[in-house]
Amino acid sequence: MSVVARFEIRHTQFLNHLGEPTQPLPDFARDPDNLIPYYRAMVLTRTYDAKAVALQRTGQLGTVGSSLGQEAIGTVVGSVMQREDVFLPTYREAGAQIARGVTMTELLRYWSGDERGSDYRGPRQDFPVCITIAAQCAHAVGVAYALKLRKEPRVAVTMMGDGATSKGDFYESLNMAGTWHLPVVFVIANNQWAISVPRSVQSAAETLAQKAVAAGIPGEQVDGNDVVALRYVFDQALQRARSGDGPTLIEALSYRLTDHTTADDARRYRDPEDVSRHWAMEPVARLRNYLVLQKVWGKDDEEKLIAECNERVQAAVNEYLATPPPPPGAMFEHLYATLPAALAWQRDAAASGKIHG
Amino acid sequence: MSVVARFEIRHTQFLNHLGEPTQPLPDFARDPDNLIPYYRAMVLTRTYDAKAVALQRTGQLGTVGSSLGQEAIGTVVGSVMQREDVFLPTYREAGAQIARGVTMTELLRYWSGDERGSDYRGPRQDFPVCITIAAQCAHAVGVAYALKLRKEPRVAVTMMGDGATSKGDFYESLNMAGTWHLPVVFVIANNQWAISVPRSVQSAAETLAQKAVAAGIPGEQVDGNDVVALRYVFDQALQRARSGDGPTLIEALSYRLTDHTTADDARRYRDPEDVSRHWAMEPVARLRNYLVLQKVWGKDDEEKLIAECNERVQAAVNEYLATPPPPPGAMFEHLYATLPAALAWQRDAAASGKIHG
Amino acid sequence: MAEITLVEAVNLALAGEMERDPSVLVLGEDVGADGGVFRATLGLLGRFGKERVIDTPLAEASIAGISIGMAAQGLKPVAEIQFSGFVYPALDHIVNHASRLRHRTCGRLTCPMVLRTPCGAGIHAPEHHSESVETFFAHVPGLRVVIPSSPARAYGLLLAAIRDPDPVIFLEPTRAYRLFKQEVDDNGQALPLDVCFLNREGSDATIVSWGAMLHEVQIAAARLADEGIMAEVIDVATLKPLDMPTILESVAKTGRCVIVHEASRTGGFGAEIAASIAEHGLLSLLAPVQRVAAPDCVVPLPKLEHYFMPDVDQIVAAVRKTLEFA
Amino acid sequence: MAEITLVEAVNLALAGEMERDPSVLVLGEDVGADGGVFRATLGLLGRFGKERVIDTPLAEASIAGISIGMAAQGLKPVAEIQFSGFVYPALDHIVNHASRLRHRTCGRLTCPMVLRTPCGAGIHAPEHHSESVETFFAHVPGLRVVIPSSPARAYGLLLAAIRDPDPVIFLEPTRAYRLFKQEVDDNGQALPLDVCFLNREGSDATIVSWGAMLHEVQIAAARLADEGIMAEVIDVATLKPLDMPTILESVAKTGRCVIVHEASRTGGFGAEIAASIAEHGLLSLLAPVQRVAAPDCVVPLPKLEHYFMPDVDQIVAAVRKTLEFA
Ligand SMILES: Cc1ncc(C[n+]2csc(CCOP(=O)(O)OP(=O)(O)O)c2C)c(N)n1
Ligand SMILES: Cc1ncc(C[n+]2csc(CCOP(=O)(O)OP(=O)(O)O)c2C)c(N)n1
Ligand SMILES: [Mg+2]
Ligand SMILES: [Mg+2]
Repeated sequence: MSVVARFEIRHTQFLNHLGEPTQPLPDFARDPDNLIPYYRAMVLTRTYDAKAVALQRTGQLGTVGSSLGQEAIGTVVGSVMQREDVFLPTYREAGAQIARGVTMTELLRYWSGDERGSDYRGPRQDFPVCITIAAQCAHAVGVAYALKLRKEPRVAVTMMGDGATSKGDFYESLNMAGTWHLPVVFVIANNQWAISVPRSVQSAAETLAQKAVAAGIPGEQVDGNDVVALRYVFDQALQRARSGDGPTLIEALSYRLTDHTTADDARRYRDPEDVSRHWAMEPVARLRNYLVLQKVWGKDDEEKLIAECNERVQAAVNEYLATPPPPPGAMFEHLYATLPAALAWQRDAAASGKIHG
Repeated sequence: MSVVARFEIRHTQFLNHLGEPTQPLPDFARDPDNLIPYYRAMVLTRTYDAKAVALQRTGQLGTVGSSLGQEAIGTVVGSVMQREDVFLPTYREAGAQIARGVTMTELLRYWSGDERGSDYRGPRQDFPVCITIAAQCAHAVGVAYALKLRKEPRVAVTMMGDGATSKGDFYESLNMAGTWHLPVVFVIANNQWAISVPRSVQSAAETLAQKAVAAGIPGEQVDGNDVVALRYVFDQALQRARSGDGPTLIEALSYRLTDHTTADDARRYRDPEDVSRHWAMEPVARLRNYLVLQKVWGKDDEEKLIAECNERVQAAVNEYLATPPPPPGAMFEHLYATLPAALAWQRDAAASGKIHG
Repeated sequence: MAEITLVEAVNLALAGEMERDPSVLVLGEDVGADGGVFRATLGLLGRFGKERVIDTPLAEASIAGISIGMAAQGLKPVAEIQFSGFVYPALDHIVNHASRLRHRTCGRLTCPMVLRTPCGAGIHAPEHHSESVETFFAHVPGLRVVIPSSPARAYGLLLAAIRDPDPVIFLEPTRAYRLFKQEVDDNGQALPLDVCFLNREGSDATIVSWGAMLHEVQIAAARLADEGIMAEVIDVATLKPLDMPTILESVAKTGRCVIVHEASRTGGFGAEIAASIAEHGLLSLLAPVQRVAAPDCVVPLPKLEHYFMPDVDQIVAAVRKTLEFA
Repeated sequence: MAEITLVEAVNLALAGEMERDPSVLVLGEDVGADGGVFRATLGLLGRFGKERVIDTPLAEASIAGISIGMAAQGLKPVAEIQFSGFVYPALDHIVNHASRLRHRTCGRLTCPMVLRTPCGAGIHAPEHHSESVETFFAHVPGLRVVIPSSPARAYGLLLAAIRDPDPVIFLEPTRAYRLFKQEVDDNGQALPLDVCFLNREGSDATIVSWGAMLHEVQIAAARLADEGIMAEVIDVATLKPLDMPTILESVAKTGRCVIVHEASRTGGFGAEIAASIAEHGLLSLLAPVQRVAAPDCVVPLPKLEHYFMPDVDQIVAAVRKTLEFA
C-alpha cells in the first residue's frame, strides 16, 4: 500500500465572532477605513432584504428570499469582482447583485414577476438569477471558456447554496472547469440549510470545500461571516483565475437567520435556539464591532448610514411601484430574435388580450 | 488559517507486472491454489470476449465491447460477491456477469439484440447491462437503500468506466450513498479511455479514487490488473458495506487493450506503442506467471484450460445460434404488467406483422 | 367523511397506503419535517419514521434514479419532485430506465414507482414553478401519466397509482391544491386508471380536459347551460394510456369537441386527442376540433401569468365556435 | 460539385462555417481526434485546433449547459450529443435555460447555440441508440427543431441553424447518414428555416414526413404513382416553428393526408400536424388523417427493430385507405 495523493482543506478566519482579529490582518485591511465600504454595502443589503420581505407580506411583491445573516458573502463577491468580470447569481444574492450594479428597482421588478427586471442596465453580461439549483454552474463554465478562448483577463464567478452541492450539475461543472483550467470561481454560500434540509443531510462530506478534490481543483473553506477572510480568500481565487491558474471552489460558512423564502416557515423544522446561537456570529455586527474597536465607526455614522440606506431603498421601491405593468404582448417579445410567422396570430391575439381558440 | 480536513488516497498492489509479490500476500492468497479459480475465470472471459468479437465481425452478433486487458476487475468483483448480493453492471463486464451466473448464451442473446438475453436464469435480482453511462450508480443506491431498510446483510455492487466519473449521476449517487451510509460498492474500471477520450481529459483529478472525498466516503486505488490486490481491496469494501459501515469507491487501474467496441477503430486516436506498453502489464499473464512461479500451474494445465474454455464458449455459441427469433408481438410483452386496452390493437397488428395505419 | 382539499387528499392517500403497505415509502426534497413545500407529506415523518419518509439531498436525477433501484427490490417508492420545472433532470431515468425495466428484463425486474410532482401555473410562483409537463411523459411507452382534477380523484387515483405495478407519473395541479374542498371518504378505495371520467353529460359539444383546467371547464359548461348549450365534460385523468373510446363516444354523440389544456398548444397532449378524433371520429364531426391551450411562449412571470392561462371566456368562445358550423 | 452522404454534408457545413465564422466551435464526446463516432466532425480538430474542437468529459447535461454560457458570450457552440438516447440529461438546460435566455433578459443575453444529435432507428445499434426524440423538443417554446432528410438539406439547414440567433435542436437521422449520396455544392448557402419543402407534387393525397422516413415515403409515392395515385410529398424539415400553411395548402388541394414518422405514435409530433389539420383544414378533408408511426412500445433491440419502424407497405396502405373515402 502506498499513498498516491494527499489533500487538505484550509479554513480562513481573521475576525472572530466578536470582531476581534484572530491573526494579523492582510494588507488591504490594515487601514480599517478600507473596510467601511463593505460595511455600508452589507447594511444596504440588509435594508433591501427586509424591505423586500415587507413588500411581499403586504402583497406588493412575489415570493422572495432574504440573505439575512449571510450578507457578507455576496457583498464581498460583488464588490471584489472587476466590472468586466461576469457574475452568475442564484436567487439569494441581492447583495452581490447590487454591488455589481444591478439596481434595487430591477431586483424588485424581477421578484414582482416582471421579466424586465432581468434587463440589467449595469452589468450587461451578468446572468439573470438562476432559480433551478446549480444550473448556473454550467453556464459559468461556458462563460469562462469563452473568456479564456478570447484570452481576456476576465473571470466568471458563480454563487450557489449548500444544497446545490448535491446536484450533478455542480460536480460536472467543477470537473470541466478543472479539465480546461478555466478562469472561474465557484462560491458556496453554505447557510447550513436547503429549505428544511440541514447541511448534514446533504452530504457526509466533512466540508463542502473538499468537493473540489473530486475535480482536482483547489478548495478552500472560509468564515463566511468575516468580511476580511472572505475578501482575502476570494481575492486569491480571482487572481488565480485571472492569471491563468484555473478555477477555485470556495465554501463560505454562514447561517440562514430567517425563513428560506417568504413562502416558508422555518419554525416548522428547526430549533429557534439554533438560530439564536447563530445571531451571535452574524457578519454585520461583527464588522461593526471591529470598526468600532478601531474607532473608525460610531453611533452617528451608524444612524446616518441607516437613514441613507432606508432612503435609497425607499427610492427604489417608489420607482418599482411606479412601473407600468408589462403589456400582454410582452409574452412574445424576445421569445425569438424575430417572431416566427407561425406565432404571429398568437402574438396578435395576446396583444389584444385574447390568445386562444 | 487552519487545516480542517485531511485526506489521502492509497494504492494497493501485491503482484507487480511480472507476477512477483511486492509485499507479503494476504491470507487468502497464501495458498496459490486459491488463486487458480480467478485465473480460470479470466481465461474464460478472454475466450468469450474474443469469440463475441469474432461473431460480430462475421455478422452473427451486434456491436459488442471486449474487456481485453481488464478481465481481472470483473472477474474478482463477480466472484467475490455473495450470491445474494446485487450486481449492477455496465456493458463491458462479461467476466463479472459470468462469475455471477449469467450464462454466456444469455449474454450473446442480449448482444445480438434480443431482450430475452436479460432474463437471467441465475442472478434474478441483478440488473441488466446499463448502456447509459453512470445511470446504474443511482439504481445501485436505490437497491442498497432497500437492502439496508430491510436489514439484510446484502450489498449492491456496481461497476463503471473512467468516463462515467464525469457524469452527474455518478457524483449524486456517491453523495447519497454517503449520506445514508448505504451498503454499496462502486468500482471504477479505469481503462484509461472513454472511447477516444483519454483519462487526462476526463478530469484534472490526480486519481479517480479521490472523487470519493466529495461524498465523504472512503476511496481507494488498486492495481486493477492484480487479482490479489483487487480481491484484497474489494473484500474489505464488501465487508465494510455488509457490516453497516457504508459505501466505498474503488478505482481499479487497468487499460483497454483493444477497440472501444466492434464499432470503433482505436488506431484513429491512440498510439499503438501506448497499447504495446500496456500489454506488458495485463492481468492474465501476470497471474499465470505468479502461478507458474509458485509451481501450481503448468503447460498442461494451460492447454487443458484453453480447450475447456473454447468448448464452453462454443457450446454457448451453439445454443445462442439455435435461439429462435423473438416473435414480433414480443415488443408488447412485459411493456406493462397487463397490456392496457389502448394498446391491444397495436399488439394485435404487431403480432400479425403489421402494426401501422 | 370530511371535506378536504386536493393536497389533503394526496396526504390522506399517502398516509393510508403507507399504513396498509409497509413497502411504500416517500422520498424527495423537504418531504420530512417540513411535510413537503405544499404539505402533501405532512405528518408522515412522525408516523412512519425517517427510513420511509426520506429527505433526500437536492438531486432530482437521482431521486428518480434511486427510486428505480428501490422499486426493482420490491419497494414502492413515491418520489416527489418539488416543482414540475425541476423534473427535467429526472427524465433520463424515467424514459431510459423506469419505463422499460420490465420490458428489458422480460418481467424479471419491475418498477412499481410513482413520481409525483405539482404542475401548472396560476399561483403567482417564481420562474420554473409553473410548468405543465405532461406532454414530455405522455409520449413515453411504458409509463402511465395521471392528473387528478379534484380531491376525490386525487385520493382514488393516487391509491391506484401506488398500487399499480408499473411506473406512474402523477401530476398534481398546484392551482387546484387548495382551490376547493370536497368530501372524500378515506376508505382505501382506488379509482380506476386508464379511463376517462364523465364529469357532466351533455348533447351539444364535448369538452375534454384534465387537471386544474377542469375548474374553468365546469364553470364554462355551467355558463353555456344557462344559454341552453349542453356541454359534455370529460376529465381525461389518465393521459397515458389514453381512453379514446370514451372520448370518441361522446364526440359521436355531440359532433363537436373542444380540448382544453394549460400546456403550450404546439405539441401539447391535446394534439394527440384531436388527432385521434380526426382519425377515428372524423365522420361524426360537425365542426373542427378546437384546442384551447396556453400560447407557445415561456410561462410568463406572475405579472402576465393570467394572460397565459386559458380562461372561462375562451372556453365558452371555443364551444360557441364549434356550434357555428352546420 | 461532389456526391456526398448526409454525414459528409454535416461535416462540410461545420467545416465551412468554422472557416467563415471564428466564433463557431464544436464540442462533445469524441468530436476531436476520433472525428465523432459517426465522423461528422472528421478533420475539424486538425484544421481548427482543440480550443474550437472540444472533446468534453462525458457529461451531456453540461455539454448543453456550458454551451449556453458560451453562447451568451457571443460564441456559436455546436454541441454534439453522441446518440439521441443520451440527450435527456441535456433537456433541463435546453428547456429551462437555452430556450428562454433571450426572453428572460429582454434580449440582453441570447443563446445562438446548436445541439446536434443523431436520431432514429434502423442501424441495428445497441439499446438507447435508436430513439426518436423530436417530440420532446418540439413542444418547447423558444426552440427551433430541425431535421434534414438528405445531404443537401443537411448542408443548407445546418448552416442556417448555426447562423440562427436562437437555439436550434438539429436532429440527424442516423439511418440516413450513409443511405444515399447527393450532389452538394459547398457554396455556403443556407436553406431557409421555418418552412416545409415540397419534395414531390401530387394531387391525390398529401404525405407529410421528416428525416429518414422521407426515404420510405418517396419510394411509397413512386410506387403509388405507378398505380396512378399521385401523392404530394412534404418534408417538414423544421418541426418547430411549424409551417402549417404549406401543409394546409397541400391538403386543401388533395383532401387527403398521411403523416409518417418514426417516433411512437401517441403524443408524437404527427399528432400536432393532424390536430392542426383538423382545426384549420377540416372542411377540405375527404378522409380521416392517417398517421403511420412506430407503435407505443420501447424501441426494440435490433432483432425486432424492423417490425417497429414504419415501412413502405404501411405508407402505401395508409394512402390507399384515405382514398377509400369519398
Ligand atoms: C433543481 C431545483 N430543485 C429544487 C428547487 C426548489 N428549491 C428552491 S431553493 C431550494 C433549497 C436550496 O438550498 P441551498 O442550495 O442551500 O440554497 P439556499 O436556499 O440555502 O440559499 C430548493 C430545494 C429548485 N429551485 N431547483
Ligand atoms: C450517457 C451516455 N453518454 C454517451 C454514451 C456513449 N458512450 C458509450 S461508451 C462511452 C465511453 C465510456 O467510457 P468509460 O466510462 O471509460 O467506459 P469504457 O467504455 O472505457 O469501459 C460513451 C461516450 C453512453 N453510452 N451513455
Ligand atoms: Mg443553503
Ligand atoms: Mg474507460
